[in-house]
Formats: sequence, C-alpha cells, structure tokens
Amino acid sequence: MCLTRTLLEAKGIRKVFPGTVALDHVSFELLEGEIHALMGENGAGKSTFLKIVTGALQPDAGEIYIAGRSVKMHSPVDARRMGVAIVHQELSLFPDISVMENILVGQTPTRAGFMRRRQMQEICEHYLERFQVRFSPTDVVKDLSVSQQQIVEIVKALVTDADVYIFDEPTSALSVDDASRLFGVLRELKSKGKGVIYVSHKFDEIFQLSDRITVLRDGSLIGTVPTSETNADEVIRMMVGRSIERIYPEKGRPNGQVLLKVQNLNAGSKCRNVSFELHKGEILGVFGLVGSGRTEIMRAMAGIAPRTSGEIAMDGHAVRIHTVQDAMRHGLYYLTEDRKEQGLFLKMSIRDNVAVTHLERLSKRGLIQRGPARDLANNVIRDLRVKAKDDEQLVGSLSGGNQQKVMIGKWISRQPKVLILDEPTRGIDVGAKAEIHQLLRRLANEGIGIIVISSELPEIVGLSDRVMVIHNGAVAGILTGQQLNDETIMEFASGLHKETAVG
Amino acid sequence: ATGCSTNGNASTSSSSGSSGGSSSAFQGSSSETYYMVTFLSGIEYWKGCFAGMQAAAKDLGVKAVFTGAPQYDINQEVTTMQQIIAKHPAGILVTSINAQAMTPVINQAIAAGIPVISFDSDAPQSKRYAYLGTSNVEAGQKAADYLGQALGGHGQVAVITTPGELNLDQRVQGFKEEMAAKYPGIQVVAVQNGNSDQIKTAQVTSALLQTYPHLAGIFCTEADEGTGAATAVQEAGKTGQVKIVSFDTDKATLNAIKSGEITATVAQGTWNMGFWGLMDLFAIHHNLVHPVANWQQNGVDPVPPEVDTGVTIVTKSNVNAYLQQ
Amino acid sequence: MQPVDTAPVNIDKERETWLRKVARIRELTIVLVIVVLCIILSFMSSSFLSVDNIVTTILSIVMTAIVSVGMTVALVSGGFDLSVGSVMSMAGVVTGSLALDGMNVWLAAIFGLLASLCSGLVTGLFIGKVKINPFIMTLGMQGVVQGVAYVVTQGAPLSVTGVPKSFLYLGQGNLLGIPVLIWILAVVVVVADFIMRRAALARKVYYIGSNEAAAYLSGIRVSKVKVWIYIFTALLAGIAGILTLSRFSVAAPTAGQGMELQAIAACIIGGASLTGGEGTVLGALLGSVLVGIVNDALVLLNVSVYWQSLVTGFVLIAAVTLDVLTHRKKAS
Amino acid sequence: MQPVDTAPVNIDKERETWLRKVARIRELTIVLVIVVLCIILSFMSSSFLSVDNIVTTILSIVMTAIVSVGMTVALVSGGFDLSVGSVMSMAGVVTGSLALDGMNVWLAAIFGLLASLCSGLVTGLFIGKVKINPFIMTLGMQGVVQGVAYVVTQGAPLSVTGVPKSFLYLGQGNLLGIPVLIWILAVVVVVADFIMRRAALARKVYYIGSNEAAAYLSGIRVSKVKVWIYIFTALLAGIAGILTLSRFSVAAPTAGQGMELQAIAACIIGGASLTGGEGTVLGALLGSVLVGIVNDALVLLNVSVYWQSLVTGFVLIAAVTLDVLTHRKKAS
Ligand SMILES: Nc1ncnc2c1ncn2[C@@H]1O[C@H](COP(=O)(O)OP(=O)(O)OP(=O)(O)O)[C@@H](O)[C@H]1O
Ligand SMILES: Nc1ncnc2c1ncn2[C@@H]1O[C@H](COP(=O)(O)OP(=O)(O)OP(=O)(O)O)[C@@H](O)[C@H]1O
Ligand SMILES: [Mg+2]
Ligand SMILES: [Mg+2]
Repeated sequence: MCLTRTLLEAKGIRKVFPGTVALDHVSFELLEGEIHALMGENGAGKSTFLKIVTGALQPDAGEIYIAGRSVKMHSPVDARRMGVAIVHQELSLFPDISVMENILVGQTPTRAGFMRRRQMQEICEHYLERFQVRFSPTDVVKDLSVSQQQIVEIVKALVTDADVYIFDEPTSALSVDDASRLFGVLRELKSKGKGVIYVSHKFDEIFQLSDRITVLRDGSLIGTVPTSETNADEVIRMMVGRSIERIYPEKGRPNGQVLLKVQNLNAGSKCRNVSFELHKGEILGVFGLVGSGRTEIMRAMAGIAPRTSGEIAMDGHAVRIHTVQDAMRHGLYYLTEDRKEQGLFLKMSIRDNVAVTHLERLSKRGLIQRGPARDLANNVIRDLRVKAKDDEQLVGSLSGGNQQKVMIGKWISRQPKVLILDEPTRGIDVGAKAEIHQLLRRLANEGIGIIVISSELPEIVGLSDRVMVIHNGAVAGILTGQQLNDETIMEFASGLHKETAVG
Repeated sequence: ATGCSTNGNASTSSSSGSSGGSSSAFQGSSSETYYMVTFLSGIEYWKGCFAGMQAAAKDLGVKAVFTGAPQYDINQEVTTMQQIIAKHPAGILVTSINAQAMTPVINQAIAAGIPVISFDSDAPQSKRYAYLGTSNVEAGQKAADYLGQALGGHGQVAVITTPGELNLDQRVQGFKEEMAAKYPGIQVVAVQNGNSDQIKTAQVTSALLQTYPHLAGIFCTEADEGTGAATAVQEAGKTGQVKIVSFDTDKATLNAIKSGEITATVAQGTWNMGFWGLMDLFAIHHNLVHPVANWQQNGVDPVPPEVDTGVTIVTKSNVNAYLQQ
Repeated sequence: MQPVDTAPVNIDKERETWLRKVARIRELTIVLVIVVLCIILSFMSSSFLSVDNIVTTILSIVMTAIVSVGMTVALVSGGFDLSVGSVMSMAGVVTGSLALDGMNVWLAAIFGLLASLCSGLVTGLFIGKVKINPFIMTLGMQGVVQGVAYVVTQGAPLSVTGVPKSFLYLGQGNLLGIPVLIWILAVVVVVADFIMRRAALARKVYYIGSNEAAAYLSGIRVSKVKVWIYIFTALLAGIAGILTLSRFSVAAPTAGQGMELQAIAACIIGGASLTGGEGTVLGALLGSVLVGIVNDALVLLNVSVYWQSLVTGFVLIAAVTLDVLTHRKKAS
Repeated sequence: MQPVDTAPVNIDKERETWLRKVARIRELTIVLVIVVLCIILSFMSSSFLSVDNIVTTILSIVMTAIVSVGMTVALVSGGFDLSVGSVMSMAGVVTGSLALDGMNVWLAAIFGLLASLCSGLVTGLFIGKVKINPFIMTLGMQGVVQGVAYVVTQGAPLSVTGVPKSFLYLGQGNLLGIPVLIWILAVVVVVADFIMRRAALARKVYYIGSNEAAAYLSGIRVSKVKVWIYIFTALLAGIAGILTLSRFSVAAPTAGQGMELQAIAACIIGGASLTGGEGTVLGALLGSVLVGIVNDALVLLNVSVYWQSLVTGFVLIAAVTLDVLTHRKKAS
C-alpha cells in the first residue's frame, strides 16, 4: 500500500450553499488501482463533493491535489485536462444529437476544425461493443431508452484517457446485465492502475466492487474503511447514525378481495395483452428488465397513454379510465418514475406541491383557502416525516428522498384505492428507502392496493406479496410464495418461461 | 378658433417679461421655447419643417425644440403633447396623427394659455389658431395629373403605399379619384403594400412587373417606397419604361430623379410650414396681431386660419434647386 | 455554520428575518429603481413631480399596463402572446365600425370583446390542443387579427362620433379629480392580482409554467387551462382596445402596433420569466410604470428624438442587468 | 428486444430504411408544401413559373434568407436575436455615411461590419457572461442599435452616390445571367450549412441548445460560444445591411425593420425549434423561400392589401400546423 501513488486527494473541503452547508472539512484520498466507494444519505454531499473535484463547483475552502500537486480547477475543462473523467448523477446527454457526438463531446477528432465522422464512429463502436448495445453511433440520443442513454453516458467517460474515473450512481437505470458489464470494465480500469470513485446506494454493488468505503453524513466526513474489514450494518450505522434493524417490513395478509382487474390491455408494442388482478391490502411488485415496458403498461392503465383495447374493473365494476382525471376520480393514482421532470414542481413550495392534487377541495368559490392548504401540507410533512424547515420550503431544495416523500404525500392525502409507484426508491438512500417501504406496507394494511415497479430485485422480493414479471411488453408470469426468489424472477424476466407462465 | 380669455393674461405677462430688454417687437428671449410635436418623429420629412421653424426662431431670438412620438401611435403622441403642455412652453406647432384623437389635447393646450398651430396634418375641429399645410388628397391629385400627362393619358399604373396611415391613405385616395375623373384611359391596376420599406417595396414591385408586363407607371406615397420601386424597375431593366412618381424630397429620391430612375416626386412646402407656423405662434404669444379689437373676446382668429403651403412636382428639370438646399 | 457557529448564525437569522423578507420580494429592485429615477428626474426637471405630469405619465401607460397584466398570465404559463397588439386594434375597430353602423355603442363594445375572445379562443386551441409553439402561433395570429382590423376599416382610422357620453366617460372622464382610466387600471390590477394569488384556476397557470408534465400528471387539464390563458390575454387586450377607442374617439387599425413587445418588456422588467412559473401582476404594473417614466423623461429632458430609442434600449438592458445581478446569488 | 423477435424486427427496419430516411428529413414537409404551392400558383398565373419571376422571387428573399441563416444559429443555441433588423440598418448606415464622408467604400463596409460585430459582441457578452435572457437583451439592443442608426443619419436615408462600380456590382450586377446577390446567397447557404453540420465549433452550438447544463459539464465554454453565436448572427445581419446598401444605393435607418420576426418565422417554418437544439441552414432557406412565394402570390393574385396580412398569418399558422401534425408521432 505504501508504494502506491495517490492519484487524487482532497483536504478540508468546505462548500456552503445559501441556507445549507453542503460539505465541511471533508478529506478524501484515491489511490492508484483502487475502487473507492463514496456513500451517504441523500443530501449528504456526495455529488457536491464530486462536482468540486471535477471543477464544476468551486470550494469555499480546502485543497485538491492531483498526483501530489496542488491544483485549482476553474471549470470542468481543467479537470478533464488533469485526467479526471466523470459520469454525473443526472443524465447529462444531448437529446437532439447523435450518440457519437454525445460520446465524443469536448474531444471530437477534427481536421482543420471539421469533424472526422468516420473516425468518430470507429471509436464509439469500439466501446459500445463491450456493452452489446443494439443502437448505432449515428442514432439520435432522444430515440434511445433511459438505460441505453445511461450506457452512452458511461461510454462518454470511458473514451477519455483519464487517470481517475468517477461514477455518480451509474447503475440507477441499468439492467443487471449491463451493470455487470460495467463492473467488468471497472475492474479492468483498476488493473491498469487507474483510480475509480464510485457512488451508489446499492450495498451489494459496493461490497462486490470496492476496495475502500468513505462515508459522508450531513456534509461531514464520518470515516474511511477498507471494504474487507466492514459490513453493511456498520456502513449503514455510519451513514444514518443509528442502525436500521429491518430493511423490509413484514409481508401483509391480503384478504383476497379483488380490487382491480385488468383484462387484455393493449397499447403499442410495449403493452401487449396484459391481464392481472390486484387485491385489497396487497403490494404487487412489478419486475422486468429495463425497457421491458412496465412504465408503458401502467401509464396506459392509468389513462396517461392512449390504449387500443382493454377492460378495467374496480371493486367488480367496469370503469372507464381514459384520462388522468378519470383515474383520479376512481382513486387510482400513478406516481411517475421521473420525479424531477414529471413529478414535482421544483421551484414551488411543499405546500403548493401537495395542494396540486387537492385544488377542488381546498378552494371555496374558486379561491384557494390558505389555512386548509397549510394544514394539509403540514400533515404530509408530519405523517411522512419529511425533513423540511416548513411547508414553504421549495421542493427543489429538499434531498432526493424527501422529494420522493412529498410526491407520495400529495397522492396519499387524497385517499387512494390503488397506488401505482414507478421506481419509488430509485436513487434513494437506505434510511429513506426503509421509511418508504414501511409507509407502503402501512398503507397496504389500511386496505389500499399498491403496485410497485422496481428494477431492484432485492426490493421486489423483500417488499411484494406477489410479483408480476413483464417481458417484452407482456406478462411473463405472476409469481407468489416460493417463487419469490431472485433466480425464478430473473428467469421469467428474461423470457425463459414465456409459454408456461401465461396460459 | 379662439384663445381663452382668462389665460390671455398669462401669455401677456410672460411676453412682457421676455420682451422687456429688446428694442423690436419681433425680438423674443432665449428662454422662450417653442415646441414642434410630431409622430413618427424619426423620419426625415419633419426635418424640412423644423428647418423652417429654426430659421424663424433664429430671426426672432427664441428657442425651437423638435420632439414627438417615435412610433406611429396615437397614445404616444397625445402623451407627448400632454408632457409638453406640463412644461408650459410659449407655443406648440403640432402635426396630428389623427384629427379627432388630437383635438382634446390641443384644446387642453389652448385652455392652458399655450398657442397652438397645426401643420402638415390638421385637427380642424380643435381650437388651434391656424393650419399650415398641403392637403394630402390634393397632393395625390397633383401626382395623378403629372403621371397622367406623362403617360399621355393611357396605360396601366399601380400604387404602392403603407395602408393604415391616414396621410398616405389620403394621397392614394386623391390619386385614384383624379385618375378616374380626368384620365379614363389610365387604369389603376393594383394598390400594393410597400410597408415604407425598400426591400419590401422592391419585392412587391418585381411581382407587379411580372403580373402586369405592360405596367407604365407607379405612384409611391412614401420616399423609401420610391427608391425601392426604382431599384426593382432597374433590376427588371425597365428604367424609363416604367415611370415612377414618388413623394417628398430626401437626398436619395432627388439623386434618383437626377439619374432618371425616378421620374418625379411631390415636394411639399415643408419649410414654409415651420417658418410661418412659428411666426404665427410668436405673434400670438406676444399679442402682436390685432385684426380687430379684443379678438379674444370676440372669437376672431388673429392669424390666417388656413394656409396652403402648396406642392411642387420635382422633375429632372428643377431637381438641382432642391439638391442645392 | 460549523457546529460552533450555529448559535450566533441562528440569532443572526432571526434578526434579519423581516429585512430578508422585504429583500426577498421580487419586485423590490424595480421599486428602488423607480424611486431613484424619480428623485433624479425631479431635480432635473421642475415639472416632473407636478400633478399634471404624474397624471399624464400614468395615463400614458394605462393600456400597456392592462395588456401587460394579460401578458403576465401567458408568461407565467411558459408561453407568450405576440397578437395582443393586433387584438387591441381589432377590438377597437370592430366596436367602432358597429357603432358607426348605428348599433348602440355598448352593444358594439360587447361584440368587440367577443371578437377578441374568439381570437383568444383560436390561439388557445391551437396552442393547447394542437400544441403549436406559442411564439409562432401568436405571430401568425398577429397577422390574421391585424388583417381583420384592416379589412373592417379598409385601412382608414374610424372616427366615432355621436356615441353616448357614458361611453366616452370611460376614456375621457374624471372621477374624484382622477381620470376614470386610472381608476379602471387600478381595478384591473387589484382584481387580477387577487386572482393570480388566490384563485385555483390561476394557480394552475403557475403549476403549468413550473412543470407542464407534472401538472398534467397531477390531473390538471393543461390544454384546457391554456385555452383559458389565451382567452384571458385576448380579453384584456380587447378591453385596452375599447378603452383606446373611448379615449380618442378613434378606432385605428394600427392602434396596438408594437404593444406586444412593450408589454413583454414591462413584464420581464417586473420580474416575469420567459421560461414560465414566475411573474406577478404587480410586477407587470411596475414594469409598465418604469417604461412610462423613462418615456416621460425623454420628452421632459428634451432628449433628441434620434437618441430616444437608444436611451430606451439602454434603460431596458440596464434595468434587467441590475435585476439579474441583485438576484444572482439566489439563482446560483 | 428479446432474442426471438430480433430477426423479424431487423428485417422490417432494413426494408423501410431508405423510405424512413427520406421521411425523417426534417425539411421534407416544407419542400412538399413549396412544391404543391408552386403547382397551384402556376395554374393560377401563367407568369409564375417564368424564369424572370423565379429570379425575382429569389432576389426578394436574399436578405431575409441571409439574416435567417444567422438567426438559425441563435435559435439552435436556444436563444434568439431580435436585434438583427436594427443591426442590418446600422451596418448600412455606418457604411453609407463613411462613404459619403469620402472614405473608400470597401473600407467603409469593413467599418460597417465592425460596427455589427461590436453590437453582436455586446449582445453576446451580456447573454453569455451576465446571463441576461436573450429575448430582453436583444430587444434592448434593438433599441440601442436602431438608435445608433438614427443618430448617424439624423433620421434621413443616406443616398450614396459616386461609389465604385465594383461595390454596386454586389447588389446590382449579374454573373452568368444570374444576379450576384443570388450567388452570394448560395455561397452563404452552402458554407454555413457545411459549417453547421461539420465544424466542431458549430456543433457546440447544438450541444448548448440541446442541454446547456450538460454542455457546461462536458467542458464546453458555454458563455464563450454564446458570444460567438451573437457575433455570427450580427455579422450576417451586417452583411445583409451592406448588400441592401449596395442594391439600393440608399442606406435607410429603417432598412431592416421587422426583419427579426420574418427571419424567426422563416427559421421556424424550416423546422427550427424555439427551445433549441434543432434547426438547419437548409431549413432557414426553405422557410424564407416559402414566405417569399406567399408574398409573391399575394401580388400575382392581386390580393387586396387589406387582406394580405390576414393571408400571410394564415399561411404561417397552416405551415406550422401541418409540420406539427406530420411530426406528431415522432414527438410523442
Ligand atoms: N446548487 C445548489 N444550491 C443549493 N443547495 C444545493 C445545491 N446543490 C446541492 N445543494 C444541497 O447540498 C446538499 C448536498 O447535495 P448533494 O447533491 O451533494 O447530495 P448527494 O449526497 O449527492 O445526495 P443524493 O444521494 O441524493 O444524490 C443538499 O442539502 C442539497 O440540497
Ligand atoms: N408517452 C410518454 N411520455 C413521456 N414519457 C414516456 C412516455 N412513454 C414512456 N416514457 C418514458 O420514457 C422512458 C423510456 O422507457 P423504456 O422504454 O426504456 O422503459 P419502460 O418501457 O418504461 O420500461 P421500464 O419501466 O421497465 O424501464 C421511460 O422512462 C418512460 O417513463
Ligand atoms: Mg447525488
Ligand atoms: Mg420505466
């Protein structure tokens, strides 16, 4: 260890945003040939720290050393020049432009100021092959699925010839296969003596992959430990400050009463002949590989996307759901997977965000009553334990987990019958995740039917009473009891049991 | 039109104060300010008017200020007028964007004891003392007469104008009426929008030349339209073949007349409007004219109420006189 | 802000609370700019603070301000409306020509407003339902509506004579020594401000401007609300057009030319954002006032007409730059 | 996406490839619209498809098209530029007045271009560095630059006489029977198109328009590129202004009025998006051509002036609606 070089070092980093101290006295060290995991709750300051060491933000105090030399980085270009490449947490692609231009942004091969397209294509193909992708470098990014876009994002970092590679939650939208391909690439980088900083909320990945773990809490450094000398419980304790006994709540005891019955739902190629039932008090997990069409099925069911055929019955009565308003009238709510873009009003207060689904109830003669609106928001903050100053705080300034809670809050305060949650814990830390799981189970026990889409197998297995597996836009199987294990679910998800499952 | 008697005092007192040190009655003081209020104030046309006003101001030893509303906007001109009234000047020379809209505010000035003379574009129902200008209808008729004769009384002609501007509309009206009345052999085949813009006019003119291959004449109601049309005619290789009558006497138009690209233009007596307008204002402000005793009380206009400053057709033969100005 | 500092920081915060609250008011910068400008101008020109001049200045911005209030709503929703100027002319022209044809002028005014509403409805349907970009849609409608005004008048301004005094009173009368137009503006601003702050429908506009997709998924009928937005914008433009007719007794097809840009400028000076979600009625009013004062100053200070557009442009840039710089810290 | 389905799907794709590729060309709709319009017009007016008329029509859109090419770049970056019309007048006026003062006209033209570049530089710095919204910044610059044109000319159009033939040849000459202006337009379009497709600097504009935050994080100096964008836009506007001077031998301070909206309309008809990231030089040209044909048709069919703005507005809305409807499926 003593002989290995330190590739990147940060000492006493401090960063203050108006109203928050995002980082305080944070020190960090990345060695040659090391995969160093950075962990912490939502809002702990991980992304902020990474932005500082890559020049996208300027620290208020502290020093950064690269290969032992103190450096000042004024912009992302500086970081890149010093051999630091990063995949940001938020997708940072250019939707209107081709894949190859996305990948080679900032380092386009040129001759006399003009792009060399042939060469660009070759470089990209070389890297894309490793991920066995089904798109070409000349495709436009906005036509790709989210997971394909994430691969483009990763390749974008890989093509830079850097010494330090930083990944901020790269697998949040990746399939299991793609994730393991990524791990292969990371190990290869490590064997070449490069350093990797890796941020994730997924413990299995961290323990598979990393050499050391650094934990941040509320902007402060809690400590750095070698992965081999620690375990998940200890890391959680470092992150949260207490231990969390059970990650997943007890399973429920649904009484078998059918709450929702969907028959022969069809909507494009990603929703074909979908039929299933949801029981009262049940959590139905929906699993499928990324891009399998889970979102499309649920959107079609909830009246958001048009459908070509299909009957929906609630409590035994056929219902017409063709618009969001229809769905709301019947107490069927869909919570989008895209919290920032489609779920919340980031520039508005918690109160406004909660009030949006209650406008009729909150207004008298067309005017919104302030008192009730405030009470409603405060109830949500209290019941869901949202960490916020008050109900006038802007939602955009909350941490990811708390944002998610506000989004759940604005719907459950409307007394749902059926709640559909699309990736409710994507990018959310263990603590908040456990709280959301408890909350969902509590709601289910109150008699609500809950559908949870998730790409995380452990979550699906841990949380669901039954699991519906989607493969290529169709139901591959509905699993219960003994079948709720990783292997069986994966087999169905990859289409191996297609014929046997659906009669 | 009469001034309000109660305010007569104000003007006399200020005039006695200002003319105290001077020997001649036609000598004002430099603190005495007269305003010219216009619309579309940036256009060159007003410069001729203001040049006349300035000449008079210099002779009289008073100050003349040019102002107005940059846009073709009633509200803006009325507001400007009100702002000028708030400054209590010695007199206002105003051209009205719209007669009816300007009438109340002109009356407001008169009521405040400020003499107002109307020029170029009148507000006849108002209490202004006098109007100096040419009738736009008449100017259009003059243009028609010239073009009618130049074409020998037959052929196709087109008009290019900017719709919605009153004075331009009146020129078109005069032109068309005169043609219909006096030159039955001449057909006004199209009225097109040149938008007071060379590029737009050139486009419209080219299209007109395509549509009417035998087009013999074009009347443009605005100077930029004249030069735009001339360029398009030249680009079609028809210079001289298509006679263009334009309006007003800016340098570009005059040069184009000299080179033969434009056949003629209608010149208005702009200088005289400004010069005599200020003279009137000065005379009223200093109470120098007494056509009858106590004209204020008796409702007699102290100055000639309507003065025609006349139009002249400028052609190659007399263009040099204008170019030398 | 480190543990040790916590206590003093908190006390500091309490102490600054009301000051901060004031400083947080989005419109503060512009109020300050207006005040400073007024002080400077009152020194430079004695007539600036005269009652006459103040009334004149406010009177000159009544129409811009009314149109800006409507524009604010469009801007808050993330759209905008380039057709307001034409709608203004058209409303006046329709009213005027019907009145000249012998119709009772109040009835004619209702037809004028209906015509405006129709235009707003068409705009709203295309933007809300067909999902045409507001810029290009309202640019097209600008042409269409202006065209209607031209066709109705055949280009010539209509002089409306012999209409009832009661109608002219709107634009020319005084109430308690203050022009009725100013009272009308006050009512429009107060009512619209209240609506924008409190009405459920108006909140929907903020939701849409803030995040259209989220608004849709939260059950807001986005396209329907958008139709209402452009109807409202057109309605206010129509009102401004009819008031213009009443004020000048003239309905000109060019009456509202350039109004759209003035109104947008006023709104933006007043803190509205072109990306939606932000903007207040009060801001629109203050923006209009600032523009009005600058125009007033140009005349009062005898600024050469050839310099006026330069100065106006400069002031616009300066005002917005100041605003951006003072709000910079919050933004980043 | 599953192994079994892969084969048929792929074959399907192969088969439709070329058809799809053609259909995917963003400009296809507008080419079709132009062709259909031409066919209809050639039946309605025999002179429509004459060489003379075609040349005339193209000549009439040269300035709009050149300005639109610059505007495209601003639009692609997610901004836009309302000052192009004023810059056009100012470039002409500066050149003209210097030439009248006895300076060699080519040197004067260089000064005219420099003045345009300065204006673009100021605009770009405020938008890029101070981060003022492009709408309001360029609206302000429109006033400032227009003001400069007025101050230079004191309102009067400058008649430029006695300048070298070589200069006038640009705007008035013919080369191989085709007006030099058309050759210039062709060169501008071809060069700009190539640059926008292939030059690394120009691609940065697409990056910025597509996702500005990501562009910044990817190491693109966003504010610097923005400065270049507005310099380029102003440069093309300046060129258009000088060509206008050469064509008419007159530099009017009002020369480019309304050009900004025409240019934006042309770009959007040609497929550019106001939200950035989309737009091509070819599209801008086609958009200008469509507008030119419509204007031409209005005269050919002797449409009353009072109906013209109605028809133009209607065509604008129709063209964009058609485009939105045909591209609807891709969007959703
Ligand atoms: N631009 C900003 N302005 C103000 N506050 C900010 C800004 N960016 C981040 N913050 C705040 O800084 C803190 C740290 O945020 P950061 O994004 O680094 O957290 P994180 O550890 O990456 O969380 P997550 O796991 O959710 O990604 C949070 O409280 C956040 O609200
Ligand atoms: N009509 C739509 N409007 C907006 N977003 C959509 C629409 N349809 C799909 N999406 C989003 O586009 C993305 C593409 O999803 P993709 O096809 O990769 O996976 P999916 O079908 O959602 O399956 P999964 O949920 O299993 O990932 C999704 O994030 C989805 O939310
Ligand atoms: Mg993060
Ligand atoms: Mg999904």
